[in-house]
Amino acid sequence: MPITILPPKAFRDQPPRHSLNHDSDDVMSDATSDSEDSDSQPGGVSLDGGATIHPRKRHRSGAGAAASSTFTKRPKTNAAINSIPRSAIVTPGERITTDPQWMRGHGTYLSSASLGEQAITSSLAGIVTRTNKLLSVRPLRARYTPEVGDLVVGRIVEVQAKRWRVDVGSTQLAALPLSAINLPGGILRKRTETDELQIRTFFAEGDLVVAEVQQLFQDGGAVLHTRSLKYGKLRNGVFMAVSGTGGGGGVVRSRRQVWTLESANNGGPIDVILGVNGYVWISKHVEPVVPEEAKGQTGITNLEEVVSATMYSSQNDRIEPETMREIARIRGVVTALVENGLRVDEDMVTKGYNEAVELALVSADGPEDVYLGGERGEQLAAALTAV
Amino acid sequence: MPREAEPSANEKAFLLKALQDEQIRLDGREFDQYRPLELTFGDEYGVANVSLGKTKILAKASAEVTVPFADRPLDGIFTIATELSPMAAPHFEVNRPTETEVLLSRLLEKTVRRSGALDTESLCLVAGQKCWSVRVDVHVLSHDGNLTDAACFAVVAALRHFRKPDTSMENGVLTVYTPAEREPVPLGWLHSPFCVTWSFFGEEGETALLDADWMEEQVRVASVTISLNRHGEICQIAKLGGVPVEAVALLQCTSVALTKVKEFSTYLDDKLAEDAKRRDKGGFMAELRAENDRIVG
Amino acid sequence: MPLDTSAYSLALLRVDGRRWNELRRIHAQIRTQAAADGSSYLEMGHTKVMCVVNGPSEPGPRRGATSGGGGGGGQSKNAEVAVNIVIAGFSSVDRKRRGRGDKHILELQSTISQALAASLHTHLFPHSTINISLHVLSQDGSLLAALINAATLACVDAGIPMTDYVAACTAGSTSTYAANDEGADPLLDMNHQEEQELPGLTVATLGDSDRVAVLVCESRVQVSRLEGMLAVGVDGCKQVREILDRVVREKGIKMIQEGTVERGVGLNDMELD
Amino acid sequence: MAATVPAPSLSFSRPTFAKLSPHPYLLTNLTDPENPCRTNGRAPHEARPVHIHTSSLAHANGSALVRTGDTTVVCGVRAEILPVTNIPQYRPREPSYGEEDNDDSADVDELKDYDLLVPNIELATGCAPQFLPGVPPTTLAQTLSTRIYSLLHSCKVVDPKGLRVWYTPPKETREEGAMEVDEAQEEEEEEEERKPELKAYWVLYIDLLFVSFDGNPFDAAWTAVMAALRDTKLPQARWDPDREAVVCSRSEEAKMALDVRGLPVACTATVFLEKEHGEDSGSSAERKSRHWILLDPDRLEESLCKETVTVVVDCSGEETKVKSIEKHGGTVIGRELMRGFIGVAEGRWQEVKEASK
Amino acid sequence: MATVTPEASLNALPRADGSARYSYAGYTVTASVNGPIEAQRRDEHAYEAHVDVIVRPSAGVGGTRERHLEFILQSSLSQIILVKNFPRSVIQIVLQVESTPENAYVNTKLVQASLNLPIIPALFQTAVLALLSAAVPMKATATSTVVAVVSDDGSKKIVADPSPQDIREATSLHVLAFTSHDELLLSESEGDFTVKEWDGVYENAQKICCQTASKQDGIDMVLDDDASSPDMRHFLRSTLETKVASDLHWK
Amino acid sequence: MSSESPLVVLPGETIDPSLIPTHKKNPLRLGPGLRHIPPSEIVPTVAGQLVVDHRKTSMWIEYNGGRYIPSQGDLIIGQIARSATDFYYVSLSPYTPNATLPHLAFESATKKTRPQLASGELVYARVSLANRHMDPELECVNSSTGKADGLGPLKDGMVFDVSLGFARRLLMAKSREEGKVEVLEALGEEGLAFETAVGRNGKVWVGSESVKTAVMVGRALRETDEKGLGVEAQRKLVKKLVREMR
Repeated sequence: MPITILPPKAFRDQPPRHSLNHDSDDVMSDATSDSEDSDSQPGGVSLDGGATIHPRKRHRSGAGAAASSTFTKRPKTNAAINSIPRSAIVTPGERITTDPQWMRGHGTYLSSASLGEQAITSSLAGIVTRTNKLLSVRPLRARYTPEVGDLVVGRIVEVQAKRWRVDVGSTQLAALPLSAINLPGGILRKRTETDELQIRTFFAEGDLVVAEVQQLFQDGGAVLHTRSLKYGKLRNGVFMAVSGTGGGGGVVRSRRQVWTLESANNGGPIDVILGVNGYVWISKHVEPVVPEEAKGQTGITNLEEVVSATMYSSQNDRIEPETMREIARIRGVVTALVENGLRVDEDMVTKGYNEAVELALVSADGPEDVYLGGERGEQLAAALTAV
Repeated sequence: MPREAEPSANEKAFLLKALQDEQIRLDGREFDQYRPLELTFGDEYGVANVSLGKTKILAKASAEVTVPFADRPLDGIFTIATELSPMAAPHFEVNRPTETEVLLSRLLEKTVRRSGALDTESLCLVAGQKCWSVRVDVHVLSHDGNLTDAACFAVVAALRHFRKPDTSMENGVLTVYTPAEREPVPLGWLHSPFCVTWSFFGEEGETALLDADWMEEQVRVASVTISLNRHGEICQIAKLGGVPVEAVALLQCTSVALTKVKEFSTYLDDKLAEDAKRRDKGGFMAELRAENDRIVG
Repeated sequence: MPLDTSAYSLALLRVDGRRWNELRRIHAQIRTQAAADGSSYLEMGHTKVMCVVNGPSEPGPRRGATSGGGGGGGQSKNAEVAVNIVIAGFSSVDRKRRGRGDKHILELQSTISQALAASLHTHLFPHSTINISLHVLSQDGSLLAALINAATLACVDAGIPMTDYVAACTAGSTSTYAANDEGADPLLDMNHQEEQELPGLTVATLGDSDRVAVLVCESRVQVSRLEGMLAVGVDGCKQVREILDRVVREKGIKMIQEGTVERGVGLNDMELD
Repeated sequence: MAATVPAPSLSFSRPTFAKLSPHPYLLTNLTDPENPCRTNGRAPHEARPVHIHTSSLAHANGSALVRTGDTTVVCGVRAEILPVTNIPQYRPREPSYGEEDNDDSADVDELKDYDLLVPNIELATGCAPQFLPGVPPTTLAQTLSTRIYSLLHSCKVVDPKGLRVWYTPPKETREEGAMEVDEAQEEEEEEEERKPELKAYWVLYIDLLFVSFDGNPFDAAWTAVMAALRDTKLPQARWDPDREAVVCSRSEEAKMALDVRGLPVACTATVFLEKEHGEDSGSSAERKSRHWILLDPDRLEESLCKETVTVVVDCSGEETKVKSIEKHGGTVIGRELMRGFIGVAEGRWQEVKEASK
Repeated sequence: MATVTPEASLNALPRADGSARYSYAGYTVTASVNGPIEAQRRDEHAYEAHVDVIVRPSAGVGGTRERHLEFILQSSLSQIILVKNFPRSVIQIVLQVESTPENAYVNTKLVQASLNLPIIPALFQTAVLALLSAAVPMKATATSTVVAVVSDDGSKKIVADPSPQDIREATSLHVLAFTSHDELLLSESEGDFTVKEWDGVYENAQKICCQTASKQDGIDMVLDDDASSPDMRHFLRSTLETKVASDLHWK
Repeated sequence: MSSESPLVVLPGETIDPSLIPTHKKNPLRLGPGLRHIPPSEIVPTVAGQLVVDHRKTSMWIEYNGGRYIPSQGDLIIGQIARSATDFYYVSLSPYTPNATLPHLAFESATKKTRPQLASGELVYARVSLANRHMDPELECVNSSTGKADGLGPLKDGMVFDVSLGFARRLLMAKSREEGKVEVLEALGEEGLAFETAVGRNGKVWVGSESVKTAVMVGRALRETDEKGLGVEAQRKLVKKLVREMR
């Protein structure tokens, strides 16, 4: 009995998007590609090694302007599709170089080549990137690998004496020390024994947090902190997991991981948090309630004083159906992006959302229709990549 | 359950150094040398006591009449039971099989049962109704590495030494005779397979040892168990993962294994002959002694 | 009994019309499950298996207590490779139910786990676990080989660092152990019928080296024929590796085209600067 | 902060004291100057009264419900036909076993080898907290079934003759010398040439189910087994040569009672020692230490005692017959105490005999 | 071919803390003792060591009767071990039956449900020897024996260490164990007997288990007149003396 | 066996009071294998040879075998199981609860300078606390002097398991005269360079530049122990080993 499994959606008919800086690359790649294999045509080779170490920078330039630039040169890139040389991808066990001038980075290992010379060999399927003399392989896809400064969404899985263990979709659980959170009563407050005793009152198993990676252990484990108003317990919204920056689409590091989006059909403002680790939180936007007397002197400290009261509540506020609907719609957008292998960042989500609203209008039951799966999803993606 | 003991970092490092730099084993054996193998038979038929260095195994064969499986009415039933008790090591729990136990029983299964060493058709008494169920219980008394080879040897020895009660069929009535009525009869035996296990050490498993003891087993990076009979027939090969080893090396291992198997084979034959002689001589005496017991108690 | 495969000697063609050294059609995909960290689907002839990999990830508190059996989990310095195999009832002609404790399946699981652990760089993921779960949809011989290949692909897809592909296939010999003719030809990649009637073995190698990670022979055969079978098997593994590698590359290139990944330095660009 | 727990003293309410430190609690009760008694109010040698109801189950061939204090057991006996062809190791009985002296032992083999008596004990009914439903049988359950099983055989309670189903074929001679003897015992007026064949056996499935559990399970269980067996009636069964099967008559009056030999009664006690934890005393000191023998212990007492003794006696005959002694877990009960205890058991026998009327 | 006098070898299993192989009257049993070792939570006791006894038949899987034997041995052995010295730990005793006396006149089933008194002394004695070889601190040693009451033509006679055939014909069967302080540690009887018979049995068993030459010079001791069965306590002692001697050869 | 017939005792046997040493001032000291039951009973708990030392008014049972039971002051060789916040868990023998070794219980150890030990490494330590109700505690420093006296981490080398009795003999002040062990000396005389550390828990650590030497020492120790060799036999054994290893 022949059984078939649908391969993940691919856009044979869709041209790939290109970011501005690729143009410049193409020139170079022309020069280079001739020297390698004849059949290689300008395929948007990114020789910009720097790009890989400063991902944010590239995306800033990329994400922002991609839209306008992408569609201008469809004909050209169409030709380029089937012509990306095999060498663009390295696979496990493949020798990258035996040239001793290079140093091995992530995703590579040293294997003994002929007569005792060491070869830098790939241990992953991915693309070779280099920083000065450091060669590494970025996997096509992998679990999230934390970096200091990442904004992540996580789930508390274990409560220990002085710290929480948090699932951030990495290979190991991250640690959130009790000392690294804002305690009610302001940042200046000292940590006390009682705090340790009632540690569960801050975060308990299953709670969701948005936090920042503060430091890394040798073995790659991450230590988080929530010492800022932006961070802390998550309420009033919906959680979803898409693949993270380990590679292969999903959430990418970009200018803003967190923003408030003014939703259509009077859904009101909605917060979107794209955790770099691929965990996403979409929730109703709640203004910090600032009582009258505080209005006068707006000192950040006593603002916190006030806010911190509600900081660790697990109670949802009242959420209007409209808002819920729009939250659902945004969620649909993100899912659609991922299913169609598009990158997930502020720009794409915002544009996607607007598209989705449009789609809803033309559909039978108007704005109530939030369905964005299957066909609709493809439509949406198409709309985003085409004019 | 209590934790299994791991050798210390120092011991691991030292053992490897000794093997790879100096080509010596801690007990001074050659790389392809077995620990002294000893086999003794009990008073009853089908009990084999095997010791391989500090590894000690007891195998007991037994048989009783039962109903054959529906799907194989013409075959008898043959089972090899290998349950590791805390006697082998405190971390083994009764009726909670560990991976060690599963792999061991699979190896014996493939080596002895699936290779057709025992003629199961000869165990059928009344097609679809009655047959012999032959069972070998493998008891690990002391675990100092290389259970497989020792256990396999013990099983084969026990089965070849075993005698099952004699039977007769007359007008549809099956009679199973007691030892007193008729001398029990041996099993239908076709060939004697033996296991030889190689252990590999080092980055690329370049160093190979025969009959690793427990310490060596804890440090090895891969192992292969080759089962052969003296006619040079492979009954089973199992290299179940572990560090990859050069194909050529495996071929060499196999040819060495064959010579070892031939040694096992002859050793077992001698022992069986020896035991047979003993019984034959003691036959009368035994009767006498048995009598005494009954009177004196 | 007369063997169907005995016809071989006449036309030098096997029951399914292959020559002695031909692989069956191998079809494979990766990234078949969006939810998993890595996944694959693989067909070798009519043997069809799918694989899902999750991890490396650290087991939560409660599970952490129970793990540690497979020489990993908990506090270990290396990641534990936990393999779970489910054989569908409809996968073979006679539907036999296999229980949890089925020793044969346990053996397969441990074999695959040990084979991959030797290639995967588990030392990079202390006290975490890599969960590999395999589903057998259809069996027509070379099951273990198919499972290993599928698992390897899924691990590559999951982006778990490894020394090289672990590629597997089977090899056999054209006449039964009884017939002790030296003239017996080796056969590559056996189907179910051949496995039933002829001696054979499963071999898995690391990358395109001659280094054997797995060698399993479960049938009686003259020792003299081992070398031939092993040689053919090892060669077969190299072919299989090429096929798996192609699958991965094509997927990767597709992803570049889709823009989900941006291109890096081509290999040969290295020499430029 | 947790309040500091005051040292256990009699200022506690009795139940609290009992929960906190059962051993001293029982001890203080037993050493109470005015009326020394057990926590359950019984005197050391006082057993709980027995209540027996029989044939309360419709579908069982025999049944009984036994209650002693809060320990309640239901026992059902069900008889099923087992054709000899279904017994793998069945073997026509040899002439040598026909002789009288051997006969008994031969019978025992018959019952044992063909498993004609199958007791089974179910404790996991939620009858007591320590037995969780849905888990493999506890050691206690396994031990109990072993004890019941072997007592059934060692007491020769059931006569195997009553379990055999014979068939006498119409005129034709077969070489079955073995049967002549038994046949003589079976039916009187038999012509010589018609040789009956043993075609099948009755198998008795004896299922015990604990409804509630408050210590001393064995005595209750055994009493229930005996009562149920004495209540058991087997239907008339004959071999139908055409159908090659055994057929039973439905008629009630055709049923005949199983013949059960004697009335063995089990009597259990535990030994309660003065000291609980703390240092092991030396041999000599131990002999000096005080102890009480508690008859028919309840759950609390069982949990506090290590040494137990069970004696099975049958006083049906003129002389008291001891059927079984089981004593382990301590060194208090020696020869004299054992003698004395057998006396106690005789007393218990009377009680049970009364109850089973 | 039953051994007429008991034989024992200690520390037969090199990797266990202590072990013994004991054979007598057709029974051969090997025992290993490990402990005190860390107890699993389920059998951890705050005040004393848990004595874990496992009985494994030579053929077939252990069933209810093995559980029963384990229960009897466990409760008796924990009486002579200084369990209070090792709280929260377990002392693990595994008893492997190697061979049992064959009865040439019957083919017995593999798995038997009824309790198996005659094997108890062999198991018990092996366990005690193994405990001693493992140097597990004990209050006392103990010895055990089995006797049968056989009726030959009317008059009852007591047979020590009966053969299977005797047992088939016996009217009652008794197992008794005594501590080295002559206390009755274990008494299991089945069959059909009177109090008077049991008294006889008791005396006989006590003779076998308890009486021995003066402890100071255990080597030369007087065997009691009827050599029907040996003096277990003396046997125990001489076995241990040889062990100690070989252990302390350097003294 | 020895000339004067040694007095072998079994658990629970009564010891002839005449044997119990008495002294006006210093009290009776009971060694291993004996327990005192008030008022005046002294009972052996293991099978062994009763040894009475009238000068020191002490008595104990000399025996071999069994599992190591920690007792205060013992020198042991332990294996680091894992590290907690301020102490190491150390395994003394398989399947027994780990002992604890404070991070600061090393010579001149401070939060900064304390030795970093990974799991699987070995330490030579002294049992500083042992009682039935607590897991044992260890130290690698003499708390009074603050000196290590040879205690601390053991680098490289090899560990060999020996019987407890043999370990005790090796640890005797005059192991040669009292313990009758001469292998080590004999090996030394053969010009082999090696160092040893003996753990009461039946472990001997052997360090040497040459792997061969270490192996040889190990085998010599094991055989002497297992075969129960006398002084002469030990010397023979050493000769033999040296011959076959060179």
